[in-house]
Amino acid sequence: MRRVMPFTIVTVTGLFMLVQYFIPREEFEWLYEWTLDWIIVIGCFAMLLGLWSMTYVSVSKVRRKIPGWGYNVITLAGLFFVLIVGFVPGQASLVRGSAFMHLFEYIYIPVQASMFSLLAFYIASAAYRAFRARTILATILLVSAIIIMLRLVPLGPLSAVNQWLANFILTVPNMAAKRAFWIGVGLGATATALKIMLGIERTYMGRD
Amino acid sequence: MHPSPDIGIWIGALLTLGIFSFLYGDNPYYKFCEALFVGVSAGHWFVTLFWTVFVAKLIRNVGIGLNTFITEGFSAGLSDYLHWSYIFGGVLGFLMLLRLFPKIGWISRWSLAFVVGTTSGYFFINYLVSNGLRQIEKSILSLGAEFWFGNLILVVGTFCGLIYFFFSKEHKGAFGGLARVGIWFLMITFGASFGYTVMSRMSLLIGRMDYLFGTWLGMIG
Amino acid sequence: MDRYSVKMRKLQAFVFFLLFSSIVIFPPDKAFAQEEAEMPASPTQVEASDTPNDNGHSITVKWKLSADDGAGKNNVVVYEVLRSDSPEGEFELRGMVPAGESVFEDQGAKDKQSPNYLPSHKQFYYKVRAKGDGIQSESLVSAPAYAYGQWFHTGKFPVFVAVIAFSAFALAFINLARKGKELYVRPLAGIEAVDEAIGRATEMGKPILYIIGLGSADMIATIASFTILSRVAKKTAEYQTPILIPCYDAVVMAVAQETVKAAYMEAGRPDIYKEENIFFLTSMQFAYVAGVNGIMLRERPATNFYLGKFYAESLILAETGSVAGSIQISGTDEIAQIPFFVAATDYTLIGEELYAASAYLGREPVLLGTLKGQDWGKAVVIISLILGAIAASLHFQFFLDLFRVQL
Amino acid sequence: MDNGKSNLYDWMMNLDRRWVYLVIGVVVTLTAIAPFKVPVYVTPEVRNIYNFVESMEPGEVLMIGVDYAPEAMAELHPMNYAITRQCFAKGIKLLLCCLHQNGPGMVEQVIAQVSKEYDKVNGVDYVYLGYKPYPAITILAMGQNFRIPFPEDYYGTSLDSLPMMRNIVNFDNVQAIINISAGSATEYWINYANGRYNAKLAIGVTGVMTSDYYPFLQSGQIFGIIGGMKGAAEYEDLAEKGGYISRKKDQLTAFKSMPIQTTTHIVVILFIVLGNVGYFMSKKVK
Repeated sequence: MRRVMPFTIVTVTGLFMLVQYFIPREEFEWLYEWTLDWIIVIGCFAMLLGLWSMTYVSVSKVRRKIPGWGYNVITLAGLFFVLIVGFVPGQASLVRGSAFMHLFEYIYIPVQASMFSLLAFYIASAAYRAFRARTILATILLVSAIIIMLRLVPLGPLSAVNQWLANFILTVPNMAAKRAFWIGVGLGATATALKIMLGIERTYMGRD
Repeated sequence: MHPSPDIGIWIGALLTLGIFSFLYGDNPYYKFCEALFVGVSAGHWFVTLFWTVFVAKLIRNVGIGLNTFITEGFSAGLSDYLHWSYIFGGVLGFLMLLRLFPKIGWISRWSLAFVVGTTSGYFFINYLVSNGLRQIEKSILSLGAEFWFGNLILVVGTFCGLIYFFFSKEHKGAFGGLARVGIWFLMITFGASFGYTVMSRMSLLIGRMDYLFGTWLGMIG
Repeated sequence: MDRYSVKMRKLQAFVFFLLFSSIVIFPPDKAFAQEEAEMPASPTQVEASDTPNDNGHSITVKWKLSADDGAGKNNVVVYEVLRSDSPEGEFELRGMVPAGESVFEDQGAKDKQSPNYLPSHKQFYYKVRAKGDGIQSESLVSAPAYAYGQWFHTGKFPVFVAVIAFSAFALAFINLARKGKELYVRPLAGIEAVDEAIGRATEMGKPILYIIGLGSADMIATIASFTILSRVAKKTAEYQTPILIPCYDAVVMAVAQETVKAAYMEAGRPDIYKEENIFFLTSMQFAYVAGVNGIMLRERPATNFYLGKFYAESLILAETGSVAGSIQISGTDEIAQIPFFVAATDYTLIGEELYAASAYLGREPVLLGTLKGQDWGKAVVIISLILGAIAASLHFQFFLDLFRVQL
Repeated sequence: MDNGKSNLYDWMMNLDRRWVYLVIGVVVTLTAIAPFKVPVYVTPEVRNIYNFVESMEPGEVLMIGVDYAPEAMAELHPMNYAITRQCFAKGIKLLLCCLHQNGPGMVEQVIAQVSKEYDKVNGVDYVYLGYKPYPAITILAMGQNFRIPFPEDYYGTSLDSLPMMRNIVNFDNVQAIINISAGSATEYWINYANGRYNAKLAIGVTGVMTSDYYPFLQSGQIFGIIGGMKGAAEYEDLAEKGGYISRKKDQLTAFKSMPIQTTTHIVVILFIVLGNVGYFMSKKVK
């Protein structure tokens, strides 16, 4: 019961999703939308699970006074402050201008944007430290990157040549490589999906 | 230089500087911003999911289903399966929560099985059609058309790329040569996308600079 | 509808327009203008049938063009299609089609409340009206027809063939592998380094950091990562090196815990399995990266694995990892992140190589079998690519249509 | 071996990352505060679009399909403003539609501001059709007749009562379509608007998407691409030379941020070259 049932569910739901693609009848269309909605609902519960695990870890760190527990207090404070501001006003909290949305605008967005802009610094340091022309392949990657980047640098007469080269790279080899990559990934992913559906691939379920 | 009066902008700017301080090194100012962000983001994510999914989909649908049962009697209620059927989604979701109790934790595997089964069926078709068939359809190019040179390289490039991703044969001799050309094409493409990403990351930094020097301190613009 | 027939239709419309305007601008003789406009001949053979390949709620109406459309008096401007519940009943206008066209799809809605609701399995009668300027003539009423959903979408036949062929290849090779046939898989640079990397961690007495990426448990890249994690965990059990797995997704965390526990049991060391080393950090992209950075700088792991679905944060992980001086093995099927992994980590599994790595590492017959199935699939693609190029340059339309999929 | 040489490269190689960050930080701040005018090399794919709009007669209609949300505003608003100002200055009529669910606000923002600048009248000089979900179906329907998916415009007035829409039925009555997008709708514009109805189509997309659409330029399905911030800056440069937008009124937003892109790119390229020179030299010394 504990071992067999999950894998029968996987095979049944997998084959159903496969078969319904070919059957345009209305009932199957409705079943398709209905199952996808279920998965979103289950995802919501999984989120609750994750939140519980995070709170449990933070609280245990604070109770045992592990060095740096002060930051866990701040995380818990931030978490519960948002939960209170998010739940008390009910659904209205999602409306623009509510306290919950202000928190989102003045804490979440600036930090997220700053994190992303860190990438500009990291790309510069990767360019200097990690970006070595060790092998022929790395050299090709290097030269191609520089040609594309030179489009932004005014080179006077040279710009036209560089522009033509960049245009050629973007039009022809670029598309060919992406197609080969997509076909490869496509077949690989299809094979893995088949293994899961037929219960051959079981690691994601773990064994005990 | 006229800094903005809005307290929210000040909080955002101070947090931005906190995150940038990580560039210098892991410091308490950064750790504070990180911890606050971790808490706020997890809370935000859960509240949004709670209202938009848990309430909007589960509670609302089950509510409609129930009152059709109450108002229009049992048979009409049954036919309105569109709504009350969401209860199964709720039940499976609840089973997921049982993971917390080791004794009956195994039951949560059923909902996990439902999620993984459905998405694997969806992925099987999706990847086969959009990555497989559609890409093949687009890669078949005529070599007689006016832009035949470009097409020739496109076909050769895709062909060699596929050879590189071939796992049943050692990359040696002529076969190895073709695979080498394939990885060359891949490396040119990766170089091009690296070049592009530098531009988009720099524009993100420019956006932050506008926020700090413009919106916050009002020095430029 | 590919470009070829679109050009034909444009040609027809243009020729017709030319013909029509030439009559209006230079009338053959004065007499024609005074004569009262005559009624165009009515369209004939009106047939209605269910629109194929759909979920019902739509009926296609076909008819033979009116004799005065494009010839004869040539004064048909538009055709109006009318529908009613019974032959004598009151007909309502369903749509208009310009002259020269003889097909109309009466598309209804499937939602009962919508005004345009067209129930399946309900008899409908159609007639077509050829309209000149003001004067019109109607066809006879068509035989009844009703809309219904088909059981098989003929437009998706190429996909059906592909599904059957692909599954057959994979299952055939799995059976071969199960019967013990030796299946060759070429070595993958990234994966060969796994043993050496774990050995290094053990010598230095430092933990191993395994990042499963931001994907959810059902994503193909994450599942491939689970398979590799299960073998890496078996090695860390044997070498008794701690393995740290900060997780981004609650379900992934649950599965990772079970995978590692099972691997430790298989290696006969359930006692040193520590569940708290596999924990949920946060489900926000950059909070997660910030947290992982902190771990890297504090724990200084000897080896970092980045295998799974990665997005913009991949460069931060790889860069911080190189600062902490660890060996880094990366692999993802997100094409936009591969350049950073190639630039900043020691070994990178590119796209499909990530999927192949699990087969290569475990050498399990089943995984090798499906990998062979994939390779054969690729062989078919390569052959059809070459044949396609030849067919396209010699304009064999038939071959190209084989791959056309109507959704 | 000369000891001085080898430790110079070792020092270069193990330079602390924070110097690299400092250099980028200083370069960006300096260019932000004292921006200098950097000439932008205008690519043919942007010039084609500008020249086409330039060749249109007053009274002719240009359609702009806007499919982006606030996140892509930084890259796509500049090109949207530049094209709209050029059209209104030349008396070209605009037909606008939106296929992204949180995009309607973007269109309204641009058209409200620019129509005030050139005092253009809604319904006479421009029509905004509004938003409909399912881009593929909407474009297919618009190819038959705009009135099928959009019986009324964004503000609720029926299309037939708008003077400008009198002789406009479908894509054949529009000189060209420019699709300014950050997402998936571009694919439908190409496959359906151009593929099925042969409408003359050009696109303006975010930087990251640009490389994926060059093959469509080569195959002739689209006649131009405005790629990201750089493309927008090129278009603004042309529009400024044409006298449609002016630096004084701060109407060159993309162009204004170009100097920072240029300086940071020069720095990144120098880092790559320096890093590799250091690497090869130190290898040769060992």
